[in-house]
Amino acid sequence: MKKSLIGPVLLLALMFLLLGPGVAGASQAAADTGDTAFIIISSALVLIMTPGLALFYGGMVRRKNVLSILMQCFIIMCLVSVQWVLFGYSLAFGPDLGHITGSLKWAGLSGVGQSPFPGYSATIPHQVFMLFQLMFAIITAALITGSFAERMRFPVFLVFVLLWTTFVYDPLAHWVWGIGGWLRNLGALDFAGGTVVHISSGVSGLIAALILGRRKGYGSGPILPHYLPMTVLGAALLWFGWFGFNAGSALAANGLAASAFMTTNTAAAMAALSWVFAEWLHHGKPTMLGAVSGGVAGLVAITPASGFVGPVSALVIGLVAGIICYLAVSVVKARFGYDDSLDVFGVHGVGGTWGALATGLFASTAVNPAGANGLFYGNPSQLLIQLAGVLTTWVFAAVLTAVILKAISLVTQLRVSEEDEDQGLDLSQHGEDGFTDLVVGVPLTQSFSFTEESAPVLKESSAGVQH
Amino acid sequence: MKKSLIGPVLLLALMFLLLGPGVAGASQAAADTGDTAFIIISSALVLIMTPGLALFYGGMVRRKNVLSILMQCFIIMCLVSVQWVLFGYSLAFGPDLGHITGSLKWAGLSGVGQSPFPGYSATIPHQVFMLFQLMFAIITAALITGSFAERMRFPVFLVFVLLWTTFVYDPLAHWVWGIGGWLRNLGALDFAGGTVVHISSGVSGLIAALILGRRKGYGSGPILPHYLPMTVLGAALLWFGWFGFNAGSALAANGLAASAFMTTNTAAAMAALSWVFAEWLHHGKPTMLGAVSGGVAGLVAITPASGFVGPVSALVIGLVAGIICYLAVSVVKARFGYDDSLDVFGVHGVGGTWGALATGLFASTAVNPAGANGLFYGNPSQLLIQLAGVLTTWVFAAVLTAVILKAISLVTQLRVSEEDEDQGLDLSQHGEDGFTDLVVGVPLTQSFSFTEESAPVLKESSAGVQH
Amino acid sequence: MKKSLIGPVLLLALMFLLLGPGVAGASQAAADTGDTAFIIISSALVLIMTPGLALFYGGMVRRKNVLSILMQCFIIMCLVSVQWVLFGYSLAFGPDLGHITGSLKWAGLSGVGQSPFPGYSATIPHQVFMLFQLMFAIITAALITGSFAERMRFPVFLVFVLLWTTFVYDPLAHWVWGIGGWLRNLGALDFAGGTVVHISSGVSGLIAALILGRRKGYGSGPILPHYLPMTVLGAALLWFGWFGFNAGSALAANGLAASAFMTTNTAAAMAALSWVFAEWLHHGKPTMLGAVSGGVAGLVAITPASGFVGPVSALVIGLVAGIICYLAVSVVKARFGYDDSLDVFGVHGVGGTWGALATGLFASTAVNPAGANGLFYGNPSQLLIQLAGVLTTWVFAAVLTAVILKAISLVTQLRVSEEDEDQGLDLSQHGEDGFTDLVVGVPLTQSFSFTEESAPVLKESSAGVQH
Amino acid sequence: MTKIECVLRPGKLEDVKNELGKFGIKGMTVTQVIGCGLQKGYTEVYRGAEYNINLIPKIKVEIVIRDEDVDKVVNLISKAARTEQTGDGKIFIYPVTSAVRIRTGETGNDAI
Amino acid sequence: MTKIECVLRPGKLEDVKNELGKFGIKGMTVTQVIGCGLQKGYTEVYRGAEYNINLIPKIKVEIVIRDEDVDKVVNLISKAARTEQTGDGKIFIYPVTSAVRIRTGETGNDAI
Amino acid sequence: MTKIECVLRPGKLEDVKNELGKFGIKGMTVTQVIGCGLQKGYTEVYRGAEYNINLIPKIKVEIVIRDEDVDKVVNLISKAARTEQTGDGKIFIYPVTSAVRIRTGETGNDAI
Ligand SMILES: Nc1ncnc2c1ncn2[C@@H]1O[C@H](COP(=O)(O)OP(=O)(O)O)[C@@H](O)[C@H]1O
Ligand SMILES: Nc1ncnc2c1ncn2[C@@H]1O[C@H](COP(=O)(O)OP(=O)(O)O)[C@@H](O)[C@H]1O
Ligand SMILES: Nc1ncnc2c1ncn2[C@@H]1O[C@H](COP(=O)(O)OP(=O)(O)O)[C@@H](O)[C@H]1O
Repeated sequence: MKKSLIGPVLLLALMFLLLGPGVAGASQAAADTGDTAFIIISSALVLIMTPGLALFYGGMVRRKNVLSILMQCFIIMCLVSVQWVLFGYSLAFGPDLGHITGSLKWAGLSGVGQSPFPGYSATIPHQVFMLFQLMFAIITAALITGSFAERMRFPVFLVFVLLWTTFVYDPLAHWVWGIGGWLRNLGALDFAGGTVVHISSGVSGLIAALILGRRKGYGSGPILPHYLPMTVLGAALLWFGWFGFNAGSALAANGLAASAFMTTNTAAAMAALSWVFAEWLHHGKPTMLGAVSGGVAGLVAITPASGFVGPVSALVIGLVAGIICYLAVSVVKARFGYDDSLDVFGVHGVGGTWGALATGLFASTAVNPAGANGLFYGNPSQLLIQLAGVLTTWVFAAVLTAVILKAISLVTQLRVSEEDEDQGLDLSQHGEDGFTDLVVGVPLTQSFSFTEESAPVLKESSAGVQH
Repeated sequence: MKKSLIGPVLLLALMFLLLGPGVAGASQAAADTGDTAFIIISSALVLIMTPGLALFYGGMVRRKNVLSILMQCFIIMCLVSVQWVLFGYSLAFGPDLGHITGSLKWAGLSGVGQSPFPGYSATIPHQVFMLFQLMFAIITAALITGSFAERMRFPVFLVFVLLWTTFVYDPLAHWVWGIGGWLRNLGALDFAGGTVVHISSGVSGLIAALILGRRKGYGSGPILPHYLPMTVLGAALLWFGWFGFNAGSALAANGLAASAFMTTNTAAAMAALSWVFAEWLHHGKPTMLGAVSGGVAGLVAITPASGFVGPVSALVIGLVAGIICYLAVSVVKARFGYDDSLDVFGVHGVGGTWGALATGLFASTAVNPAGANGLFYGNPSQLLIQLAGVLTTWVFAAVLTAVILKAISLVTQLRVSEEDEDQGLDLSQHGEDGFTDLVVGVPLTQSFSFTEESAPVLKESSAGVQH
Repeated sequence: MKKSLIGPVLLLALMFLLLGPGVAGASQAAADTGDTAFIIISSALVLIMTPGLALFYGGMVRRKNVLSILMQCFIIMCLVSVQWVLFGYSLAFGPDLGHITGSLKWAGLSGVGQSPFPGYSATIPHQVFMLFQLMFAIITAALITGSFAERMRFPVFLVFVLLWTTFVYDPLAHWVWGIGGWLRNLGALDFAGGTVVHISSGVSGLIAALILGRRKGYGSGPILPHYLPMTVLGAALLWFGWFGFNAGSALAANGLAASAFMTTNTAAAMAALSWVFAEWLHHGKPTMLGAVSGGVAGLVAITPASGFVGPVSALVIGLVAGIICYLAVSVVKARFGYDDSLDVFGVHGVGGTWGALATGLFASTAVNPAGANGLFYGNPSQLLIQLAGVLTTWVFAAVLTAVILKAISLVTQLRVSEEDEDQGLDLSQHGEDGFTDLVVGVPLTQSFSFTEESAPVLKESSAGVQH
Repeated sequence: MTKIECVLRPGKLEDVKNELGKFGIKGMTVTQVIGCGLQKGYTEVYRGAEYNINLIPKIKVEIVIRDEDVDKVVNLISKAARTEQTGDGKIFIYPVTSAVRIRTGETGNDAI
Repeated sequence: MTKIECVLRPGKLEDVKNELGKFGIKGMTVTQVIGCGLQKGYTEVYRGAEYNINLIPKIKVEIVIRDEDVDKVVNLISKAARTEQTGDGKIFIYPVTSAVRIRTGETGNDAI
Repeated sequence: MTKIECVLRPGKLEDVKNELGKFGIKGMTVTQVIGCGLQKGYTEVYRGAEYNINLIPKIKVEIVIRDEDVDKVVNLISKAARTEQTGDGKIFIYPVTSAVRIRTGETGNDAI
């Protein structure tokens, strides 16, 4: 295990070499306090989505793996935060190099100061824009973890995330949102990240699931969620945070933000209902997991469209999202037999693709004059542009993910050993048990013994017990 | 079970018939960014109250019913969101018809755009006002679920919620807050929904509990909360979200919002203390459930008064709320023997009534010049107006709820069968178990088998397991 | 038990004697809506930190004590809220008396109105400033509970908290942040509470742990967390709320708030990574508890520095915080043998001290012109000032905490009895079980019986069960 | 001495306990178990797939009693636990060699 | 009648259950237990201290069967549960005095 | 062979386990149970109503040992588990027909 540390430590060291002075200049041009307040808080809302996702996923894995999935999401929060400050933001949003990537000019946040950078947002401090975007980078990487849940080695996971976020997310964000990015220049509409966030994570998840292979026992018997109330709590935090995600993408506290909030809520609600009814008709019961999965599917699908469509379009987008994502996870997955553990592809890949295309159908300049009209508003070419964006993202994410994982697999094994998988990743990877003293029921703490040297010194004098 | 789908599906279809084009016009008149930011975020805060309530309730039911109550709250979020966009908002806040209801002119949000509608709020986009109000409609319906927890059939629940929100909540909201509403014209003060939200849900809950009858086993032995930490988490989210509820009701980020925030926090804190001390004196122990129940009782009681009273009045309102709600749930409920499962009436009905009347006692124009003085500030007539509002709401909510439930009971059975109640609603209504693999302790997943056709195809070629 | 009520009740009564009329005047001078929105929401974010902390702690104690720690944190929310409105805010921020404390002029919030008080914040209502500060007072007291978890009697706890917050927190806040406070006059930098919040609670916790003595069984066997996912959820809420804590301390939605948000997130992320890697190298496993503990350590350390340093400094502060706090809880604590149950001292005492000193190293007027330069920016004297602040806080908090606890111990016993400790504080102090029907597994509710007189009356007529 | 071990429906524990109490038996030990037999399991749904679950929650009650009480106790439990639906459970009867009350060291019939 | 009580690795429950089913045995009662023996425990880490845990999760299966089936059933369980690593578990065999099916009142071999 | 089944206070498990270990007994199986007897239950409060709970958490330890060790082991457990307060628990002793170690197929005294 200790050997496996060398990789991550070297990477960390490398990251530090890039450290510039990075003191950001004090405020010169004034930002709008309302917009600033809104985007700061929106950033916090998007941040809470990642723990929300961790819980959403955590409830769905087996008891013995709950900490491993929480840990992966939590560590992504940390790893991507550091990467972003060091060089990630610069790669994604820094001065353009050939329409493909940002340069390293803004590494260590040098030049990313307290005053607005009008190219991205004239009314909020540049650092606020940077932070808001950071939260997107975090959640995107975290989404993928659901696909290879319950079987990836933790050191491999660390390396994978660092490479993926650097070589997949950062360029993709640049293409779609960075000044000079080629998809942005093409006119592709992606209000809050249908391609960048959801398609990229969904497709990468599918590839990762295929490369890692199925969990032991998958197919011979169901692998059921260990604690659904945790999943519901996670879904609630996701829904809550998604308002920051979508409405915040207006980058101002204005009517457009309101409209994005409204379409987000509407599509999520409609998709939850349509998933539940689809399942009810198909299998005889309306399930809680169906309701929250549908809600997430709707949130995914509306993401790229949220700032371009009206309420009725949002209803239709949600309605369709709930149904097709349900079919993707229930019928398609069973048909093909891949083990995308927590349905990252079925929900984010499929939902994100539908949302990106739906933007090309339902977008209307009556909602957002800065956008474009879609097919149903007389502009069929927008659908083609959207399709281009979708296909590019599919191919790019799939190929790069495969390359990264195959590269890592040349150096070390991707999966935990069979015994470790049996024992669970919590104990085997992290030396912890999520439920000590809770489930096994016996006060197990009474049955442990300290390993030498880690027992506390007990001098009655210094800390005398009263009785 | 499949037959029972016909009702909901028809209703859904009906809802879609009302679909107008609904594209909202782009921003014309500018809103204030600070106020807009505040109310957008407040809306998100109020939204999170409903999952908070779900957890608050979820911890209090028995293990076998935890998903059913989470599901009910979650589905209400979805159902009411869709209803509101389609016609609910229009009924409640649309152009007045005879002081009794809004018209359907704003159905599908037509005309509800990105610019402010000064009649309700001059400084925020109309859609933000609409969204903020939506969250109130959601939480109100969700509150009722606590009263009939652990025994209502899910299809019946769906129909009940849709009818209740349409025929009870929407008109009531119109009366009190809608332009032209008769209680508003009368001068009734209800800052954030004491009557509309809490009395209406509390009284309706009592009626529903009476009509449905007691849970099996109620009275012969206690029915205890299965997991109080979940209830505490829920209460925390409620308290957190309530700041959006009450402070946000100022509809601007100003001194009045600050004052409402302060009274909200103060009354909640005081009520939690007074409930705990009342219980301590009465039964010998200060309980966690008492503390959170008291906190909620205080939040309920201050709701109508929050924007009209000062800190000392808030303390008194909270102090009294904690004591009388404690007595309502411990003494009164036992005396009368109704089974209001999670004390919706005892907390929201009683607390809301006290709050609405207390507004008539403690309101002061020194706090809010747009309000009125109460009895203690020399204006006894305000108390009478408040009383009128309270009585009307009691009668209206009680009668309509009874009518709706009796009507449904003509078509189908309201309660689950006795066996289903024994087995628990999670399995019987939703085919799910909240705690698979957690509580029964054995990795039960090993003891399942797929029903035909739902087993995944396992072609080693397409998704080869590595070992 | 009933006898033990007399103390708290008398104190409560005393508090009410101080009640003034306390109606705050309506808005005169206009505040900035953006700043107001930001600080109102930030206050809500800081409030949610206390339940977050409750869960963070709650997951770490044994099953039988989970409610007791949740209860302590929740009751602190209530008790301090009431104390603050009655006289706490006045003591801390009211008109200065001899640079040592505020006067009682603002007791009952008299004079604390809806318009700004420019001495503290020119652009937000005075009440918003008061509320924001209240949340700090709450969380500080709550932090201490981790040190004496699982063994303090509840009535003693109530008295301790009231005295501690009045005689330790309020003066300390006055010294550092109050107009006229002597540490503020000295030029000590503490952006968001490194000394006032973290050192004070950490050191007080250490003293309390020493005075109360070790938990039964401590040292003879490990006392393990009962449910780590709860701890992770708590950590997530802490991180989320900390944005309000640190960024909100700019008291405006501006570039400085953005900068503080950025340093907060960066330091937390870096510290989580450094703790995990330190543990990994030291003990062979990267743990979930290590990751969240490191995150909190980073948040603690950056708190005083957050508004004065740039991103690279934040990385270094976090990096060091993760390592030294890890060593404090794993090596130092074992060496000395004190039982600081949940490592309040190791994380908040040590992390806070490092943060306060680091502010003297890394502060830069390029980030915040209203601050000062630190040692690395050519101003060594700032480090000395910081050291003065740190030492004062250590001594003051330690001495006062010892005095308060010793004083209480003259009147009554601090600890629960040995049997009560065995049974768990949930049952012995609060008469409740966190997991009825969840863990013991049997539907225990079937095996209870009502004590006389608390059974509900069951008249079939009034609430007829349908079947 | 004899051990009576019965596997019951969870909802019947209270009834059985009450009947035993009336008979004068206070001591018993209860375990949560799952079991299968003739009783049909139930169906769960997970993301569009259905599963049959055939291990059903039950309660196991163990009481050690004097040999002379066996018939009466078995009878009494049978009656209290019966619903006449499959899944009512079983009573198994085992020989016990000896018993000790830890607190006092008493053995045999005095211990139970 | 005889009671077969076996302590198994949790992952082996399904295999054992299937084998018993094939043999015609449907009734069984399952309990979650923890146990120790020759099998090594595992290590947990808590804030920089390591702990050895030696009570390991196991599954206990109890089946009451006719005396004539005992050998076959023991054999069958042994085979199904064996991995040849320490920790495979034990089978214990006890005499049963009698059995009652609560639903019908049947006793003896008819009851199981 | 003989089975010793003891119902203990949860806090005594470690002491008993240690004593057994010293005596040379490593193998045991532990179950979480609830029980009632002479020990008084406790009171819970729920929204202003009080409830007596009389099923109290206990730990059941099962060890199968050679017949010759029975007396010593019973003695040893008694001592280790005793607090002299009601609720200390019971030790029950049962005959065992046979035992099998699944891993190796060994039977009888070799298996335990
Ligand atoms: N042969 C057996 N050995 C052990 N336990 C059994 C046996 N047969 C049944 N049981 C237990 O009794 C319970 C009820 O048995 P079942 O056959 O479902 O209903 P019934 O007793 O009405 O025929 C089962 O769930 C199982 O726990
Ligand atoms: N003497 C015994 N009495 C009761 N249970 C035992 C005994 N010996 C072993 N067990 C149970 O069998 C399980 C497996 O035993 P162990 O010695 O670890 O492996 P193996 O059976 O392969 O030698 C233990 O965890 C314990 O639950
Ligand atoms: N006759 C019995 N059969 C089975 N278990 C028993 C019996 N009597 C007592 N027990 C178990 O022993 C535990 C302790 O017994 P109790 O009578 O409370 O205390 P003591 O053993 O000190 O007299 C009970 O909780 C129960 O689990």
